[in-house]
Amino acid sequence: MSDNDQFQEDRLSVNERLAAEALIVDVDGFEGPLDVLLMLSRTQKVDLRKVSVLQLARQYLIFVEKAKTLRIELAADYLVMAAWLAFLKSRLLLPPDPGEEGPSGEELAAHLAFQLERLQAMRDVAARLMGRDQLGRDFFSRGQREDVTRLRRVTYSATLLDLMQGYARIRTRDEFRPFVMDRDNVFTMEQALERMRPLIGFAGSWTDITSYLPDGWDSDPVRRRSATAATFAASLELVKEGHLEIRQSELFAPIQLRKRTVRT
Amino acid sequence: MTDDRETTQSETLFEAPPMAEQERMAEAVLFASAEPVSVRDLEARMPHGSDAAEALVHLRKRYEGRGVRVVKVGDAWAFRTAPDLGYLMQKETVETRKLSRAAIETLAIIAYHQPCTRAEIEEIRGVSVSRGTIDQLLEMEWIRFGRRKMTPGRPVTFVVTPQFLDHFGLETARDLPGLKELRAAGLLENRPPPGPLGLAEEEDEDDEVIEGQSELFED
Amino acid sequence: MTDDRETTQSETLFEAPPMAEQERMAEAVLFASAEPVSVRDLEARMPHGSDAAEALVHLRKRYEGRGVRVVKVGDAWAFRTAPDLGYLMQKETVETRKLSRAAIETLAIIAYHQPCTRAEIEEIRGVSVSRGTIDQLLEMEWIRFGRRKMTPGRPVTFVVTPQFLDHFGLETARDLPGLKELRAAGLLENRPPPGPLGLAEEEDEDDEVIEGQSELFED
Repeated sequence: MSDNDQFQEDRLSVNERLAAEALIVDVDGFEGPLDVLLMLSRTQKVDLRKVSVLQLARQYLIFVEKAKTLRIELAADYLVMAAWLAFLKSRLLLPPDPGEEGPSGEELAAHLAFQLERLQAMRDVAARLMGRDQLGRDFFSRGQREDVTRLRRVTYSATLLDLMQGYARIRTRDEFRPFVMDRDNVFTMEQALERMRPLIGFAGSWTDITSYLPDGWDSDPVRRRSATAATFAASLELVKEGHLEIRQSELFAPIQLRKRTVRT
Repeated sequence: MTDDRETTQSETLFEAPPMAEQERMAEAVLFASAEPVSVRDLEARMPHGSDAAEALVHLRKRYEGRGVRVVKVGDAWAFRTAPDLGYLMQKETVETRKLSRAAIETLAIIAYHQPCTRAEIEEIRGVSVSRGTIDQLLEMEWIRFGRRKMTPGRPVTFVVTPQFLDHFGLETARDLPGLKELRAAGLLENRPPPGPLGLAEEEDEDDEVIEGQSELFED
Repeated sequence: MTDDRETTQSETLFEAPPMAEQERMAEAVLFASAEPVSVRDLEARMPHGSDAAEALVHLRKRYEGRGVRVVKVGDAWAFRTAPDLGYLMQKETVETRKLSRAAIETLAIIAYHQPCTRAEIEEIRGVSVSRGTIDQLLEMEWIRFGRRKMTPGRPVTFVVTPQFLDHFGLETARDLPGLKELRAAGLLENRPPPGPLGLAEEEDEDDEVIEGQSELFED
């Protein structure tokens, strides 16, 4: 084994040996066997397309052996690659066996050369890419954003069916109800207005609003409530029209009404 | 200080860039910086011998009438969108919501009974109509004010609008199906009659009642 | 689509603003936003009947040689400062996270081979790709998931994003430096390792062989 090593090392140039040693020192710095092979291939100082894969295989095997002797932990990948390259080396060295299946040593070598070339190409373009002018370093976007103000608009939708069902809901409810009876207990604002208009002319001084309730509407609570509300609403309407003044001294105190006197 | 001045003096020997170039520089710096840039800061960034103030004058002139302008903010300068184009910076997001039951019923009543006063709507629905509901329908332009009724108080009436008809694919409000047709179409549920005073209406939320009261004051 | 066009047609009856005005609008919108604005978005903001694409052509011309330029990023447009003035902007420079060599190579491989599976990246680099590397690139929004490959296992693919293009000042991925040369040299082909004896090939799924075969016919 050591003989063999010796033999091979002698055939390497000083540069190659230095390179191989340098590699061993920081094997951790490599990104796997392909990376190592790419580095080794550079020592051949030829176009990657013309790289001698046989020579490369030898270089790599030396590298692995060295690492072993220096007791450097090598990942399994490195050893798998070493085994494969040893196999490739034998294929390249021996005359092809016509009875053997599988690709020839040359095909395998060509593919390895292709992989190395491709990896190198990717590294080159990666460097070119990073060398480009970059946003935020060489050219800049607008520093001060004028943010778009978002206006939220809500649209409501309803279908004809919603509409008809809504209407039907109300009307059917009414159909089953003694509607006329209801009116008996409802005093509308219109009625209240009608009642109050002729009365307010006489309200020279503050009068309690309850005194305007129609007769017969103050005993039943339901009727009283309706009449009070309608009368109150009517009063407000009259205030708005300028015929009436209204006041309430404090919360829940009686509401009082008075005819508005036109001052000049 | 005097030393500084001398240095500057000697450095201006490396001639300042032409004004057109200085203008470009001012343009780029103003564009990229997050805050308005003072003349002093600008000059500090530009090559020695540059006249930032003059560059800004040129720049300002160049952007006159453009979509963006060079404006003075305090004692600093910045690019700002031309005010007449401010509306382009607004983005509307439209959200579609289902109309509330109260609004649908109110709308239905107006459509079937127009012209129709608020009191009439309330009478038919059995509950007070909140101002919000009417406002919403007005705003949607599905209803509008009709003529005032010739009754006490001369209450306003509501009618449906062409937009309403358009939305519901109707030619006129008279095209709305009648009750009989609704029933024939199976759209009427045959519900048992509610209590004598229509207590079912209580389900309309309290807030409507409250609103109803406040409405009295608004009217 | 045709419907869209028709709508636009009919709406152009409300005359579009003159081109000079459209240019101002495009200028304002582009100026205001830090991110590139797509022609579609721009048009959506401009009045009906506007031709954002044409306005942009005019705008780009107007800013030629200025301190800021109109650049195209994918199908979107943005204002960017002229690269030769970068040195004035030191203050604005954002500390960018330093990318590892693995990340840079992975990014380049994705950019030049996209859509590209993880297995392909690993085959090219000869080592496994750490999750962190992909995550970092995804997080920076320089890559995103592309369509799954129609090969056994339907592996996910990665493609570069508009942000990537924007960052490196590329209009499209076709403008990547050296792309043509690489393609001419056959270095972007997914060449299968010969026979079953390849090295790292055991882990490579059958799909690559299938692809490889189809490629043979293309060659």
